[in-house]
Amino acid sequence: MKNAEKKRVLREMLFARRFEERCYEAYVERNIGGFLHLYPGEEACAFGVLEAAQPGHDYVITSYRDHVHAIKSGSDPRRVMAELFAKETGVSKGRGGSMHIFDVANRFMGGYALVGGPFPLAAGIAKGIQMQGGDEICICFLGDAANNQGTFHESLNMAALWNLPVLYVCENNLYGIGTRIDRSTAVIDQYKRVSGYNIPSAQEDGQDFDLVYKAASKAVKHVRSGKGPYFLELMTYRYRGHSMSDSNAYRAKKEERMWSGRDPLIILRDRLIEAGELTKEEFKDMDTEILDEIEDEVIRFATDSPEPPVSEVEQFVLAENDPWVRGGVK
Amino acid sequence: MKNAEKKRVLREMLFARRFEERCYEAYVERNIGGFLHLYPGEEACAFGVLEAAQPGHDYVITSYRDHVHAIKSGSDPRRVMAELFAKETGVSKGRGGSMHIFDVANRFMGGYALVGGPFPLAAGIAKGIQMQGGDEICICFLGDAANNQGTFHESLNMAALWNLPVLYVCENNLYGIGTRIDRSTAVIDQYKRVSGYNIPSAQEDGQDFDLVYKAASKAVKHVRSGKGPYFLELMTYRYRGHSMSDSNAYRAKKEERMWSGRDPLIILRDRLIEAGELTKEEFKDMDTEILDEIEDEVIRFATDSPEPPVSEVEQFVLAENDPWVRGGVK
Amino acid sequence: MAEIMYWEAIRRAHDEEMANDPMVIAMGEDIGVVGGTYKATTGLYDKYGEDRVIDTPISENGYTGLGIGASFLGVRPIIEIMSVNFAWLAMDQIFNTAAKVRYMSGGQLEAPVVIRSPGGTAHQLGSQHSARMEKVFMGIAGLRVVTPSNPRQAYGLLKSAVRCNDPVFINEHELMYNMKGAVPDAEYFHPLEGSEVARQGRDVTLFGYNISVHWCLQAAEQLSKDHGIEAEVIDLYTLSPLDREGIRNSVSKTHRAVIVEEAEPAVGVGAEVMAIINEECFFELDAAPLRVSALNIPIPYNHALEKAALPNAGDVVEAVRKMFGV
Amino acid sequence: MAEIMYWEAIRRAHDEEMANDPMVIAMGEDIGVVGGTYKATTGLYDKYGEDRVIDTPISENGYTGLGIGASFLGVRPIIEIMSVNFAWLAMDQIFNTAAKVRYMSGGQLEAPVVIRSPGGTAHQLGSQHSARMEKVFMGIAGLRVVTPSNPRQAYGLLKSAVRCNDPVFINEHELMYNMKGAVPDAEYFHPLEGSEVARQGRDVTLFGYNISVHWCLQAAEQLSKDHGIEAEVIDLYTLSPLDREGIRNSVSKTHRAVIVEEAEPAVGVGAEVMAIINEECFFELDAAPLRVSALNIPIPYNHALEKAALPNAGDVVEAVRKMFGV
Ligand SMILES: Cc1ncc(C[n+]2csc(CCOP(=O)(O)OP(=O)(O)O)c2C)c(N)n1
Ligand SMILES: Cc1ncc(C[n+]2csc(CCOP(=O)(O)OP(=O)(O)O)c2C)c(N)n1
Ligand SMILES: [Mg+2]
Ligand SMILES: [Mg+2]
Repeated sequence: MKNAEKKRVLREMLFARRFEERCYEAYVERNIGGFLHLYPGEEACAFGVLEAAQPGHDYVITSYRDHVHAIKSGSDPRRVMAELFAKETGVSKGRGGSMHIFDVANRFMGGYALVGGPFPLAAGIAKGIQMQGGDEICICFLGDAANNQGTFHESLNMAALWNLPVLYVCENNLYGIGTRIDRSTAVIDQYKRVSGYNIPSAQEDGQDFDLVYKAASKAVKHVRSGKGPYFLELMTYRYRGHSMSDSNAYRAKKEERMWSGRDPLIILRDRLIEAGELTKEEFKDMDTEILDEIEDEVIRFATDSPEPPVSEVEQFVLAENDPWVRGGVK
Repeated sequence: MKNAEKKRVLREMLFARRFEERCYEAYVERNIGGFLHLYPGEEACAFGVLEAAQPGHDYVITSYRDHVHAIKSGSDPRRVMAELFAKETGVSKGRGGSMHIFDVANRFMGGYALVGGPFPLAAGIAKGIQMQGGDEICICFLGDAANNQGTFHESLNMAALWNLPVLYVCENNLYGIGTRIDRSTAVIDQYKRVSGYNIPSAQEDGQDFDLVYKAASKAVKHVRSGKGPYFLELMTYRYRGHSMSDSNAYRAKKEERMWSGRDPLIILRDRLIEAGELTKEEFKDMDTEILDEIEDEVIRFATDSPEPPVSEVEQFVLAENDPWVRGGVK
Repeated sequence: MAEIMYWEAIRRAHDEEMANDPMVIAMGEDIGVVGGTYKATTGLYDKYGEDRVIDTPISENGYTGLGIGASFLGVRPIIEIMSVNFAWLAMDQIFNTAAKVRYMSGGQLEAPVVIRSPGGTAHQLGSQHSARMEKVFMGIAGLRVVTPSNPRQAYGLLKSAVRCNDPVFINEHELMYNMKGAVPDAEYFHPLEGSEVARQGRDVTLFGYNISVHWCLQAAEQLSKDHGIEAEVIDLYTLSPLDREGIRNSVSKTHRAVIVEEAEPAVGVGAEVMAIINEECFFELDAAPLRVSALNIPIPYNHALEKAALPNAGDVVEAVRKMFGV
Repeated sequence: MAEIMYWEAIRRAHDEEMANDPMVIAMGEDIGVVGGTYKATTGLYDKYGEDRVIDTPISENGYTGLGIGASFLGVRPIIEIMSVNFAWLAMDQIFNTAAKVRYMSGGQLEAPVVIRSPGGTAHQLGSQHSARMEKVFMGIAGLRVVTPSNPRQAYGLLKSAVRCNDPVFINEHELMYNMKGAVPDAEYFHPLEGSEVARQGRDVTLFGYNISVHWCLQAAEQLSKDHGIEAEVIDLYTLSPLDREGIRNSVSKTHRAVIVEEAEPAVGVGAEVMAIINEECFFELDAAPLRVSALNIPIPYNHALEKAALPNAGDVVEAVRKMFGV
């Protein structure tokens, strides 16, 4: 990837960071409700992988920590924020909320709140791709702790068995809420756990965009070429609590400091500065621009948008006027 | 193990074989109902493992294919047959049936009909042992196809994590009902699949009692010494259909012939004959004796026993007169 | 109109729908090479190949979720869960995903999966293979539930379920796969909502579904013969949403209702039909509605105990006699 | 009699029972080091150690099954399922094992596990975190189901559940963990069966459970003030088995009944209480019983829509006014 391209990515990553931080504020301001899980610290994972893939063409599915994956898949950040603000203009029409960002036009197949739920769904999407005969792949991003769910085992076995075009990306941030990985998981290296399914896998530093991009390129190529599933583990860290209600008290300050020193934005920024592609000034300007854009475009849009009409509360439960309910068109 | 001991085991194995064959007849005679899953062909597994353990002291749990495991754990064969005959004298008082043999006095903790159900139960029993501080272990026998259930993954992870004294024995008979293992399972060697949990494991020929005994002795020792779980895969074959309604049409005749040639009874018998511990005559007499015993003792007992009174149909749903239902003893 | 068996009717529906639309697939344990425990997919593996008639590993939540995910892309999976007892393992994907995805995506996604499973008590299969779980499927928004009482419905309901864009659970019955009945020779789609009058009557309405329709019909004959009581029998082939209008119409005519369910009584079909009657036509009632249910116990293996645990036509007759004081 | 919070009451019950019996353990996701999402186990990890206060992997069916297996050997696990929505994953072990093992073993084994979970809709948690599943737990034989409406019950029910030899599901509520209420200073065991009169009245009975008891109480006050209607409020803290006698007694007195449930109506508490009323005291009724339920939809994220989906005290008042035509 050219440095100019990386500069674009850096800007997108910075946007994602600021977007998430603004969500935090909006939550405190009570414009966002429910559970809110933020992504700061992990940006190089989504960006590295999706830069290596074809968002909008490839299908993406993930958990509740989903805003950034949706945006990188092509969702309008304004509509993602509007969703968080529970507005009719939100990607999920205000029905879903933070944990349920859906943007099917961009093939972002959703954020799901049940840990482990997307494993089989991703394999199913891959089955759909296989039946349609396209060259798309399905990319499933999930956390480390999700791998202890039975669906992990069941899905990876089926994906391997049926040679499905699915890339499983494990964002290993070392914790499932407040439980450190070694307290929940017998084998800590997640990429080793898929040997039970004969799926090729790799582990990579999830803080360094370049490394993620490289590892993901290999993974995507594998899957797209019809060789079946792949499992990519990215070692990363979330800078905030698990969700808004989480104090993070269970993490050692030293550990947090160590990972702050490995901020994916700073790593990429410094590399570009070093390469002469970027100056500190430029970066600052970029940031200001982004902050303004988020305020003037994103937040304004979300704020100004209408809520869904209460009269439509019973919509979207079942298909409307499905003829087969009456036994077909007579 | 001394040859004289092995002769005893051979007799027990032959008894188990004849017991199962008699069940088949009893089913055809309509004295047994429901689903009936028989064990012929796999005897060296249960016998090899349980000879290496301490049945009656160690806890045993398994699936619906459970008669022989119960008998080897110490259950009175008459009461097992009575259970199949749905009699009050049955081990489970005629309430359980073939798939639900329970004999808690002998620490046979049950046969369960949900594939994969016993995995976590076994880990739980091991947790109980750990809390009580005894030197028992829990032995969980399950089939190969059961390993694709999510509970396999979840339970093995927890067993490893908490260092539980549980021995998982996989009776790999190459089929889950009519589906050959390579059509359901991405990694065919089951003992390799536990590397994802950091559990030591081994694979052994399940038709040869001596080999099973040796492998199981090592496994039992490991678990009993407090080193945590162990996984033992035994390669075996069932000579009959999955259950009574199964025609076995999905298996190649050649494959069946190959495995018939590896009958665990014949292997052990011939070895004892070779060693001069047994003659063909003796073996035949043994067989006649067993057939008589089954007819005169086992079948007679089951036949003569009374059925449970219909008036007691609502017993055993909840605890009787549990004081806490009323808020304790006042 | 040929007489065919319930399993043949299901097989025919599979075959026609798979021929009609290459995106229709069948999935489940032993449905391919073996052709299904109850033969509902016999021959389809050879006809449509292993990519469309899929023998799954024993991973109920996994393959159900896989089918749901595939349905997001236009695949129409017909998922067989070999016994409804195993469906407990798949409830997460059925209810957390299939039943909710349309709503939580604001209408962007839908999960047009069909999940079929035998959901009644057969003979001596014991506690873990004898659950009746229709009530569990009926109570949560976002899922359609139907339950065929004969081959015609089994055929026509599956056909409509495959085409419908909602997730549909089809509650079959192990004891009915070999039941014979007339099925139209021409293609036929049974409505997914409604109920049928299985027998006209004027004195009392017997509500049944699936196998209990047959108990009701038997009871009705006996009541007519022995007591001159003419019972109307309503076949509730749709359990969700229940046919409020059909229930009201019949009770408004007969003024008496007995609901016959195969499950233990708590929060079941009986309770729900009673609630609907209370809401729709309470003042039309000439007697307190009754339900005839199973005992509130896990199902025993012993045959006599098992029989005692389940309701039958005689119990229905008893209930009506009690109601009429005859 | 100190006023403590619902979560503190649950914590106290844990603490006392763990102190009383070394075989009592607590298990669940983040219940140890973190002390529980709703603080119900705070401090117990430090006090009793990691072997008795166990942070589990995210493996709901696995750890529930593990707890059940341990209970076969006399361990008394208190299993927290962080949200009832996740319980779908554990239903296999709850119903296929815990609820049936006593029966199918002919009384040899029992599964004295307690499973606690918040089972109501909180604020804007979206479709996959807002299910109300009490009806699912109530319908299958072999499981006890209780649901505390206040700290006293939360404390006393958990204490009795730990000691009881049956599996008990305790349906808590996310919106109630911070509710304050008086709890006896002395040790107290609440009965696992029965109901309580939360307010005496003569004109109509409002049946509630868990949070809906509070809606009923609010409605009763308003009905008294605005219309002089004195409603009796019955707190159905036991959902399985429901207190038939308590239900009958109150309806026989008031002759009118409204059941208030947080869930969508089909096959729920409302239907079952109606069925019991129909069976126990149909001819005592002066009006058709009514149920006040949630809409039949997955729960939306938007707050106004969410509010519209759920019943409240105002809806109860409306229902009663309609019943009385005032
Ligand atoms: C089935 C299920 N169980 C439990 C939870 C509660 N929960 C939400 S997130 C989470 C931790 C998941 O950790 P991980 O998979 O590592 O993802 P991360 O949040 O670290 O990105 C838990 C336990 C849930 N949402 N679903
Ligand atoms: C949860 C569940 N799914 C499916 C079944 C149906 N079933 C019973 S036995 C069986 C095959 C199991 O094969 P395996 O584990 O290899 O054991 P084996 O019968 O070969 O000893 C299946 C699919 C079941 N009983 N439980
Ligand atoms: Mg994590
Ligand atoms: Mg097998």
